[in-house]
Amino acid sequence: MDTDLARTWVQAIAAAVDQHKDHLTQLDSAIGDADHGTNMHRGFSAAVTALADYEPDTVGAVLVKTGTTLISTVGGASGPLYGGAFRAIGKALGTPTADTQQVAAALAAGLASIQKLGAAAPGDKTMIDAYAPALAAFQQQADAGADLDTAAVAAADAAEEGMRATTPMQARKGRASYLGARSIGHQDPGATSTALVFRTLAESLAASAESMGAR
Amino acid sequence: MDTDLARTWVQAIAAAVDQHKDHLTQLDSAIGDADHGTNMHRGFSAAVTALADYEPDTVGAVLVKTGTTLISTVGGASGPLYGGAFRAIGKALGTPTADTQQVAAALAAGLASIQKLGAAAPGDKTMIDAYAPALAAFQQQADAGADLDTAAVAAADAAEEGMRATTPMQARKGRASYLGARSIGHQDPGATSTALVFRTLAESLAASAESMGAR
Amino acid sequence: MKKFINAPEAVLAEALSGIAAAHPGLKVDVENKVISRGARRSGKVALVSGGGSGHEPLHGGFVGEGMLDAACPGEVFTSPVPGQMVAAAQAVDGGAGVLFIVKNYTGDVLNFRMAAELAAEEGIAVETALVDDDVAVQNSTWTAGRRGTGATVFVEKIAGALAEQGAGLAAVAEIAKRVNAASRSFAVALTACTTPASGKPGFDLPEDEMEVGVGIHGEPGRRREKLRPAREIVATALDAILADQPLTAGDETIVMVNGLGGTPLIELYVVFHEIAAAFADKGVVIARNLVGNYVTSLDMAGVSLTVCKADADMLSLWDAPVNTPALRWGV
Amino acid sequence: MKKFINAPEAVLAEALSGIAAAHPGLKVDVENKVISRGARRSGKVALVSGGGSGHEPLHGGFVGEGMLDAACPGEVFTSPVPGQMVAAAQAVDGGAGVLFIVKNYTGDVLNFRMAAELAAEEGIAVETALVDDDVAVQNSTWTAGRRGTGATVFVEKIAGALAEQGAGLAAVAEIAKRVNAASRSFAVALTACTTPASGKPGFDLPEDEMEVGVGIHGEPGRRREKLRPAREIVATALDAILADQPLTAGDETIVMVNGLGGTPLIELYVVFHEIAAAFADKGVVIARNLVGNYVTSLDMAGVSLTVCKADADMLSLWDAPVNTPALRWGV
Ligand SMILES: Nc1ncnc2c1ncn2[C@@H]1O[C@H](COP(=O)(O)OP(=O)(O)O)[C@@H](O)[C@H]1O
Ligand SMILES: Nc1ncnc2c1ncn2[C@@H]1O[C@H](COP(=O)(O)OP(=O)(O)O)[C@@H](O)[C@H]1O
Ligand SMILES: [Mg+2]
Ligand SMILES: [Mg+2]
Ligand SMILES: [Mg+2]
Ligand SMILES: [Mg+2]
Repeated sequence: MDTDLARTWVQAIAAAVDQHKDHLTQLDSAIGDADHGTNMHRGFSAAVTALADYEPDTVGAVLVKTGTTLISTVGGASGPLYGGAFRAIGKALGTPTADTQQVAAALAAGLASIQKLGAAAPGDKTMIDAYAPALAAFQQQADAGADLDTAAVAAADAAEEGMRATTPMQARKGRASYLGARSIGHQDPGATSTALVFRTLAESLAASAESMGAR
Repeated sequence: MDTDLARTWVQAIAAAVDQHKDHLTQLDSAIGDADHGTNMHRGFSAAVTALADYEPDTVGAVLVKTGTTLISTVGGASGPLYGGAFRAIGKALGTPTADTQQVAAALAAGLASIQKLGAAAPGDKTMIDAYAPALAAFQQQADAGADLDTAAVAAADAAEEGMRATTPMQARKGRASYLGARSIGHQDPGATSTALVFRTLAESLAASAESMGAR
Repeated sequence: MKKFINAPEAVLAEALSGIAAAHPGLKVDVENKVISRGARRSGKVALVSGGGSGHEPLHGGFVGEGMLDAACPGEVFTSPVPGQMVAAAQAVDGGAGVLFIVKNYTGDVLNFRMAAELAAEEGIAVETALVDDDVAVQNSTWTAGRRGTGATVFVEKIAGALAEQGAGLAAVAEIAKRVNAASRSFAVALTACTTPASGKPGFDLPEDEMEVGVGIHGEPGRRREKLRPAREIVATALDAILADQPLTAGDETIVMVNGLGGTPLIELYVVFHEIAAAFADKGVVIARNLVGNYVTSLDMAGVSLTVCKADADMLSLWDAPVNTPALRWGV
Repeated sequence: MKKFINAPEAVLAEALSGIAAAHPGLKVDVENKVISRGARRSGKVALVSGGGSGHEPLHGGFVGEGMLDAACPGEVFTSPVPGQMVAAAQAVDGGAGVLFIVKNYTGDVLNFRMAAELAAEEGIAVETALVDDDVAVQNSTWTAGRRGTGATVFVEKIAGALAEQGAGLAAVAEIAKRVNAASRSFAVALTACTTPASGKPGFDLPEDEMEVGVGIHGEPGRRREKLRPAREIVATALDAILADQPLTAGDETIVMVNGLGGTPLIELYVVFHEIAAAFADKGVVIARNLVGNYVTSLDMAGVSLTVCKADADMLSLWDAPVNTPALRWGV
């Protein structure tokens, strides 16, 4: 992963969020306050703008700037959580390029940031329920010596599985927890956006590998 | 007509209004403020109560008390208009009994009161459009020497025809006038309650004649 | 019907009892349905207003120092009866006479007219000020005349301030009429309202349409149009108001953006933003303003604009102290 | 979606511009989205509150003498961002420190926590008072804790009065926490609300059902029940409140009956009547009250009850002068 790829990833998240904005808001409408789509859209649009004329030396700088922008534009629960996560991921990647093990470690720092801020555990029906399995799958691939693309695809698959697994859960954190048992049967919006974050990473890496191959 | 018949008439109006309350309110909802049924119901229920232990010497006293009660309980446009009309009718009937010509003259005084207060003319889509033809029919029968029953039936028929004729009119008085051309196509609530007032007069007289005959 | 009530017939009495409990400074005569200031003010002209309920805070919310002496609430959307008005006049007349403030509806006009006659028979000097500010209705022989709506608040506030300063009945009546003559209103609704007695919305309005030129009694408006952005709705309302009462650069105004009951305050501020921008363009000064729910129509989602072309007297009386449940400053 | 707006994205900025135009005594920084009192008060503890928009008049309507120094409105139902809060703190800090008043929602708590850290780095002394009064939500490890709702108004008013009197940051924070600890709320909704961004109601509710135990963000409640008369709804709410905070004869309270945005004021008075009757039965004193729309949820038809068991300090601070768009007395 290099600085271009990091920027491409953030742009891809913004595009995916734009496309799924209404779906995210609809999910948040069922068990929250109907703003997750607009929150994510506002934040990632701002991040794309912030990165437009930014020429950093390290992969991490791209992601730190992304996180800082999210914190200063999103608000809500997802702003500090995603913003803090991207900042943590970025801070762990202080080099011009990063390999699979480095990215795995950075993603772990991201999860740690979310858990430190939000104090949620797996099973609480939050973004963590997509993030934690994604990280585990990524790490497993990294440990097995897989390349970034492969690890990212495994992570995206696991994130989506984790996302779907939030449906039967009863929320214990965030607004959905106010609903008690009525939160059961709805997919968590934050887990859904987290799945987009991992899927776009896999897609950005695949597209970049393809264009390399084509060259 | 005697004091008992006058009281029976007011009771019959109250019963008819109770039965048609929702219909009157619904008509008022289309071109007014959805209160004509409850207004009439409140007023005539109060009149029945006021008459319960009232033993007057004249037909008129029953109707004056009815009018006074309407004024003090109905409110809205219909309160002073109906209240004033019943007071005027009553004031014209200062005898223990009244014949067809006397009643015709009293009903004319009632219409005059409505027109003096409300300044509406026939064709303005108000209660006058039921009242005026009813009075004309009643007067015609009286002039032809008909008995009260016959005159009242003719008046009730004419009132109902007048009531139906309000539907295509554009209102020029009362709340319905605010709607301009949009008032066209709806039957006037006040004309509808006036038709009830005349129909119950005919019915009360018929029931009384029957019970006389049966005796 | 979805309402926080116990029974349609009980709404008015229970609301009055709630008003009494909430505002110990007011005297609420639940029997006669009169809300008044605690004590009679000897030598002060008394202001009495009234009308159907369902427009809260109008009128009971404007009873107090510097505004009304008494309000007579009728049943929902039904003019009060003369007996209430006479009881109110008797309760607050301080010997200097009573001004009846009457919104121009057939029912209100007729009942207040009867009350004025009865009060006069009781030896009370009565003047009446009619409010008829709604430019959606043409004042012609084809209608019952313009409706009285938002300007009522301006009339009650300004005439109330003059009465508090000790002016006589004629002067108080005169300023009330002047304020009315200087004021125009126009309203638009996005939904119908539901009266407790009828239990259903007064009309059906498709999701993309609005009623233009509505009153405050849940009736449909003058016409139905496609829903448009706030900016265009404000332009429509201002066009109607200014066509009737032109304003030129430098004119000073009091502007009220009034929610009809179901409109969020954040939207009223968006509407006020548009009016402020439009008036700034014309150089018309918004010297004072009210943004909120002052003259409502139960749960109707809608907004009314009222513009008063105010002279120096009106502005200074506007600023005078007022202490009522719904308007309070300077005290 | 039926709203008086121009575009969903423009609502907040345009409403802020409307607030600025309507209340010249306030300073509105549209860029940073901060509503503040005109000038910094040297030596006075500054109160800063904030939260998502859509709850108007909360919080901007409570900025002014004797209450908040600044408010940071976020997007509709979205916590503001730390940058706004820091800008607000910087704008109003008079050297005596800043109290952040934070409603207990994950987003508000996290953003204010970050802001507190950043403000501290700027050399501003910051204390935070959390509001979590909604007894519909159990405070357990199974939830994000109780929501902050109606008690926010009590905290802002009473702590604001103490700050105005010159108390230090610790004392102001302490009374804010005491007021919160003494307050409980419970809300019921008859309809869902519609955010400008989503464009449709948050949930469907059959004509004969209500959501019991709702918050102020349009979310469904703890449970759905058949609609019942106001008296029984009040009993349900009071049971929940009193189960958590028992009151005995002679206790003095401040009670707020708050409309969620789409409820007519006449219904709020019916509800207050029921509470007054219930408290009279128990001998509990309603020493002060508010009846109206103070903490709304856009156009939701609903009502929340807030009861604060008030001590003498709280009552006397409640009575202290306040001059804000939405609460004003004594000045
Ligand atoms: N304590 C928490 N830890 C982790 N994720 C959380 C927490 N609280 C909420 N979330 C996530 O945030 C999402 C909601 O984000 P968003 O709607 O943008 O913010 P808000 O809840 O403030 O409206 C939830 O779906 C959930 O995944
Ligand atoms: N000026 C008038 N003259 C005669 N009848 C009138 C006049 N104005 C209104 N009405 C009658 O009153 C009826 C409405 O009565 P009601 O609904 O009880 O009072 P309000 O219009 O005050 O709500 C109308 O349908 C009409 O027939
Ligand atoms: Mg949300
Ligand atoms: Mg009517
Ligand atoms: Mg009426
Ligand atoms: Mg939110």
